[in-house]
Amino acid sequence: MAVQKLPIAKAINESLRTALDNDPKVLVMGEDVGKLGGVFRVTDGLQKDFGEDRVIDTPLAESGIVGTAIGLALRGYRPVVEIQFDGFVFPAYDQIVTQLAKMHARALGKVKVPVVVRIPYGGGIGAVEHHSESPEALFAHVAGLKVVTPSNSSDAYWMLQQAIQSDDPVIFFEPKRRYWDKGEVDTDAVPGDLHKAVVAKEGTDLTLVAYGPMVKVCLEAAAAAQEEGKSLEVLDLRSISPMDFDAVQKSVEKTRRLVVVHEAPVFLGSGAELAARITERCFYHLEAPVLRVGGYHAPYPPARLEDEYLPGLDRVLDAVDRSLAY
Amino acid sequence: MAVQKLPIAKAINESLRTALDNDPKVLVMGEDVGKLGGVFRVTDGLQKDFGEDRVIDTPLAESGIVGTAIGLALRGYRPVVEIQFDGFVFPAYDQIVTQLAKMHARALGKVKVPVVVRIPYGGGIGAVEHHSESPEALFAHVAGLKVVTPSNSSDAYWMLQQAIQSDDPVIFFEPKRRYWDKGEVDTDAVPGDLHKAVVAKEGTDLTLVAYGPMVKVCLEAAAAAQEEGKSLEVLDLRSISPMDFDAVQKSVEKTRRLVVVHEAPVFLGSGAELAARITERCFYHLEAPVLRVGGYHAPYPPARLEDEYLPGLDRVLDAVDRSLAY
Amino acid sequence: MTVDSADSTAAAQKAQPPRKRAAAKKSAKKSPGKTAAASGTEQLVQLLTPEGERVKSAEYDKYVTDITDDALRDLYRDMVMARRFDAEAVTLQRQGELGLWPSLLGQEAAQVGSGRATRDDDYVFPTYREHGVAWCRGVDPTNLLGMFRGVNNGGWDPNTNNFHLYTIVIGSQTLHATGYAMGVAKDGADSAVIAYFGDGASSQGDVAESFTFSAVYNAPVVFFCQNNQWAISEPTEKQTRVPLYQRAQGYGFPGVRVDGNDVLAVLAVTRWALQRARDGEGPTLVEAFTYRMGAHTTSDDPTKYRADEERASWEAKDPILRLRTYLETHTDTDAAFFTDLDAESETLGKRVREAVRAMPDPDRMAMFENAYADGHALVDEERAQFAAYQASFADGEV
Amino acid sequence: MTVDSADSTAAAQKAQPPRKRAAAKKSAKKSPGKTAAASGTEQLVQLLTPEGERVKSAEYDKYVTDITDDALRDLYRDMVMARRFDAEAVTLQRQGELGLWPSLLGQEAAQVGSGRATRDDDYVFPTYREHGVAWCRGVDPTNLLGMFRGVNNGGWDPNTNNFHLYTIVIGSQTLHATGYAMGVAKDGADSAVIAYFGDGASSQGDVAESFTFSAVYNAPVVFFCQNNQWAISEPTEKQTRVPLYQRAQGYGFPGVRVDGNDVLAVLAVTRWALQRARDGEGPTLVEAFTYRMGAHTTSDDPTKYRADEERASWEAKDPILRLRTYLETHTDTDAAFFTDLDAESETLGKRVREAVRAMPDPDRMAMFENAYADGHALVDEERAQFAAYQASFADGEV
Ligand SMILES: Cc1ncc(C[n+]2csc(CCOP(=O)(O)OP(=O)(O)O)c2C)c(N)n1
Ligand SMILES: Cc1ncc(C[n+]2csc(CCOP(=O)(O)OP(=O)(O)O)c2C)c(N)n1
Ligand SMILES: [Mg+2]
Ligand SMILES: [Mg+2]
Repeated sequence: MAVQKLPIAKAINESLRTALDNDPKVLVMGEDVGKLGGVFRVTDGLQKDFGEDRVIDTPLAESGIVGTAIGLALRGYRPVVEIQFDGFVFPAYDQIVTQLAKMHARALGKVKVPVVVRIPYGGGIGAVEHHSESPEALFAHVAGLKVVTPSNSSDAYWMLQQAIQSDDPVIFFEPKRRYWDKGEVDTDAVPGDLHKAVVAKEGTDLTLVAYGPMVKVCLEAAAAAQEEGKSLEVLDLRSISPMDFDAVQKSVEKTRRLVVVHEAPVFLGSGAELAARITERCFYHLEAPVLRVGGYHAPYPPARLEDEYLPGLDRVLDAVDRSLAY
Repeated sequence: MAVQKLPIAKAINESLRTALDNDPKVLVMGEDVGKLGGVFRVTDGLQKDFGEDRVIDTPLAESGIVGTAIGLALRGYRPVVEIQFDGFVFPAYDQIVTQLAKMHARALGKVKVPVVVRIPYGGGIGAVEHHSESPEALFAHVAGLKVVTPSNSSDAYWMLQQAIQSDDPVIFFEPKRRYWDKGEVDTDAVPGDLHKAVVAKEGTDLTLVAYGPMVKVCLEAAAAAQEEGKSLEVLDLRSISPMDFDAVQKSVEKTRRLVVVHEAPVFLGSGAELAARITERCFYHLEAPVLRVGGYHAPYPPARLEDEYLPGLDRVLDAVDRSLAY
Repeated sequence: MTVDSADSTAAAQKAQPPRKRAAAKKSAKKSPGKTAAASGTEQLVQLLTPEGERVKSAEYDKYVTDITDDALRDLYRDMVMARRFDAEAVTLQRQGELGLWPSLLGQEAAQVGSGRATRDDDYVFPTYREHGVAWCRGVDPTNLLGMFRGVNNGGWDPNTNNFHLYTIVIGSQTLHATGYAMGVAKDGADSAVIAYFGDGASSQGDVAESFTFSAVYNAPVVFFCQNNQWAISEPTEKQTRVPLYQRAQGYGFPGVRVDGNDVLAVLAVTRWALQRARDGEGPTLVEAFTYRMGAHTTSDDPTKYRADEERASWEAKDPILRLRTYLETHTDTDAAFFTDLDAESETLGKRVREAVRAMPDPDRMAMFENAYADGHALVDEERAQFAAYQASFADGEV
Repeated sequence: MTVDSADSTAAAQKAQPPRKRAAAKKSAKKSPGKTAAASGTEQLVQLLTPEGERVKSAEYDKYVTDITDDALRDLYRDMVMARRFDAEAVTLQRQGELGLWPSLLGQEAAQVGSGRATRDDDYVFPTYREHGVAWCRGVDPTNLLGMFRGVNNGGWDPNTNNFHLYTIVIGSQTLHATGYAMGVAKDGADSAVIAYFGDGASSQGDVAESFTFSAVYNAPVVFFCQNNQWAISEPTEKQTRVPLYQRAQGYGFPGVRVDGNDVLAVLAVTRWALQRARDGEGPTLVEAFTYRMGAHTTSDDPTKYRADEERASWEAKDPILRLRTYLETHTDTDAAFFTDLDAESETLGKRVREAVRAMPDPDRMAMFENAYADGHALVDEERAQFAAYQASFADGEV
């Protein structure tokens, strides 16, 4: 099919389909992933085409889902697990942190647990509690896991391919509010490194780093700034563990200013690590402290307030201005 | 009794005893806390004196322990829950993050859930897997929780008193390898603010920030540096959420250099937040980037390697030298 | 009709080591297939047939001797009001006034029967679908709408009606209920606690742990499982291969399956279970066998995963219809009662509609409130920054 | 002796709604007290009495017809070797060679009986105390010591002997076993999986979820619960008020309690359960009723929480003693067998002792290895920094 224009959700669907096609050991598991095709229809049609043995509706128990996926991986399978919403991954947190993340090391490398945990995450969809969170830092802090998140259809397709092929457990965060954003996917392309950031837009005055749902916001901010004569470089981080500090450093050495944007709360969010590390690497280059734009230190608010809570164009530009004012 | 010299474990025991004495609503719950008095004997004798109704041996199920503690809190009790070791808190993570942390906000303030979760944490005791971890950042990132950790007997006694009196859920990390370190406890004292850092040693050339088990290491480092003519200020952070940025800022404005030390992995550890925030606040004061000394991004190693993994005197001094070299 | 909660099916499952059980023969390896879990033909406590006939129960009749025809009409009214309120909420969601609504359609008897079994001093821990229970507890229905409108995450004071907030993380409230019940026991109070959960929730580890804790501490709690046959798109067979009420036995307390569309039977069984709790006899599991007649929520499209005929077959068992038939056939309820009730329920619908439309958006500063009871320096800092940022717009600076 | 896993006790727990059950009378509110959970007087599968007498079992004898006197001596040898190894490890811990040791003392029959019931192609998921099972699987005992010495977190290749690593987080391996078994079923293999866990572990949500998953997918897994009466300081009553084997029923599969100190009965029951799994009949719960004769681990002091008499009473039921009595009384096992075995076990002890003392500390760089299978940039960076830092000492720079 080569190049197609697909929404992110459909790109993920295609990616799962390709993986199921290519490797009989790949399994898709989760609540409602089968007959329903997932609450976001991301797994639509897969059970029909690959059967109940490979696209598995599970009992309603996230620890069980991840725990049995680990067992299946030990048996040689490559389970791709879906957690229905960000806020429902926590019952599985113990299995992820104490088992999935550590089993390869515990076995001195003798076993592999190639489990992918797909998590639709982030806000902006007007949902009720627990359906809009961004818990990526809680996984990235944990050694043994890899954490990635695409921001567009091509990455959604390819990064998922790479995550499934990885012999490490990968937490795959999907920007749910962008599920219906369309983009080109070239299924014959040679993908880049799963864990490298990419420059989404070049610029000279300041670097904006974002990932997942916030890349779009930052691109919009860059466009708006352009009109005011400010040239912002936008980096799509793509991988949160490992983080591509080299790419950010390179950009910051050029622009000398860095603003990090994510939906997750600022306090101990991934922006903290970027700020700390880049400040260390670029201490003599920075004209301004690394500024961070993100969620507040309060439970995710009810839907009618989420626009205030989530970083938007204005808050990003405000931080840009503050940085440029140094 | 006023002033007594007590090991930290005993100070906590005394603090629990005082709380149980003063408030009939205080309960102590956990695995083996009753008849055995806890695997570290921290709750020794409490069940004997206060009965099985108030010092409760629970089933072996951490989610159940925290979940029922929430229910007891809703009924008006003030449960102080023990998690046996750091690595075993994760089965309770869902209850802590999605319920305990959010219930007060969810209820628009109409209910309170004053649960204290005591967790012996950190390494250095030669233990097997899961018994030596420092997961504090995984709690501090979550709004709705408060996270504190004492480094000495007096704080152990008083901070626990304050945690139990707090109407918010408090995660109380106990530096298990310091349990037997003795210090003075004045049970008639007026304690300071639970969430303020304290200067453990004054100095002028560089600020070391640490908490829990690492305070001792930093004090030793400061003493060693002193001999080389370097004057290090040591701050005991005490509270990880909220963090006393003001105190750190004040110290850094004086010393112009900051090194943060913790056992937890550096990547997305509390040092990242301190580095980010203090750099922002003290951008024009800092002579060197904030440096961090902590665990590596690998599962906690087997006991025979933990001395290599954990920050010790040498690694702290190395970072101090690197900072001073800027 | 009799009940035997540890019934013949349980007996049939006894381990019979050397012989192979028909129910678990080789073919089962691939797919256990349709099991007893959802058959609904289990021994079921029923006092009112789908056809509206009263059946006798030696065990349970005594729990409803006080239920006069008037009381039956009250139960009927509760169910009608709950359904009307629910329908209004569905409409309001379609009109964009609510972001989401989980309909209780079909579960009115399970909710009203159990809700009316509770005493004022009992405490209720609902999931997110217990609008009918809320009604019985006296919670103003409009309060339930705030969270689905997105103006708050829980809009009532749980202690006003001893009705806890809705809990969305599946199963977690069963532990809160158990802990609360442990507290009730500690206090020496003779009240009880009831925890609602679904068939899907039965798979969550938290629910199992709540069974363990409640049994070990003999906590005065009733676990009320509304088995509405579906967890979003998954039928009960994806959660269990035996009827759910049997789960309790292995934890050392009784489980009973009641016809969840029979308000009288639900009332009787729940009263019995709550009284056990109050009498110090510990936990009970009640499985109300019912059916979710609507979509999982307004976001859901059940045609993707279930046949229309299934729903149709349950319409014949409609909880409201069967009581109406009984009232019309066996009592002197006149037509005016029904028309008056229609009018009353319309008034409720109108009131709810108006209340929702009048519901203001929360003040933006509200997102910083109540994160902590005793305050938190970072929240204070962020609140101040946010206020200053907002003020900058007001000042026309940007 | 007969077995009836859904036995009379289960029957006695049937819900009898209107009557109050003696077992749950008011006084129970305060403390459920000593329940049936730990009484051990439940109907128990037993083939060999504590006095060393063989008893007949219509159901289970057929599973051990191949067990000749030679085979019995092999089982005896396994138990003696396991105990000797275990004792050596306890000594090594006292001598500071190990950081910790969880002794299996008293549980030899439960472990050897079940371990010997497995086939090579079966897969075993242990907790942290299954040294006897490891022995039966052919794992070199010295490999088990690495993690307790602190040189690694798991020192063997699980796939060499189909014996997974020890798991310390209580209960989590039951889900791995279930998933593995789901994979076995997918592969169409006719092997089985066995998951070990303790009485304490039975309270963990993960164990309940593994029951649910295995039942729903009819996974070929045997849940083998060694009820050794204690979870550190907590007696089984703190985990359940009914015998643990009954837990299975409510999930739709059989549970059996076997005398865990009777190696023959354990062998028979586990063979039966594994065969069920291989035959596509799904999961089984086996509760091996046994006793932890030593401390929880070498860090533990059981005098704090249990009476000496309890331990003493279990000494009479020693699993090794009873088979020895049987061998001496009912077979032509000569004294040389026992003395030779003593010598052999001493040789094992010596070998283990020497191997441990010779076990090198890991290279410090090892802590960066195997964190990831495919590498991780941050690990690479930290490894390089650490190496440079270490080199700075070697260079005498500091
Ligand atoms: C821990 C968790 N996982 C997943 C979900 C998403 N979810 C919401 S409702 C639901 C199904 C619940 O089914 P059941 O317990 O039968 O209750 P019902 O909706 O039928 O009343 C699911 C999977 C959730 N809310 N919480
Ligand atoms: C999740 C978790 N919580 C607590 C512990 C600490 N712990 C280790 S062993 C143990 C008791 C286990 O009892 P049981 O399951 O009966 O096994 P046994 O030790 O008797 O073999 C406890 C509480 C743990 N390892 N994991
Ligand atoms: Mg349901
Ligand atoms: Mg035990």
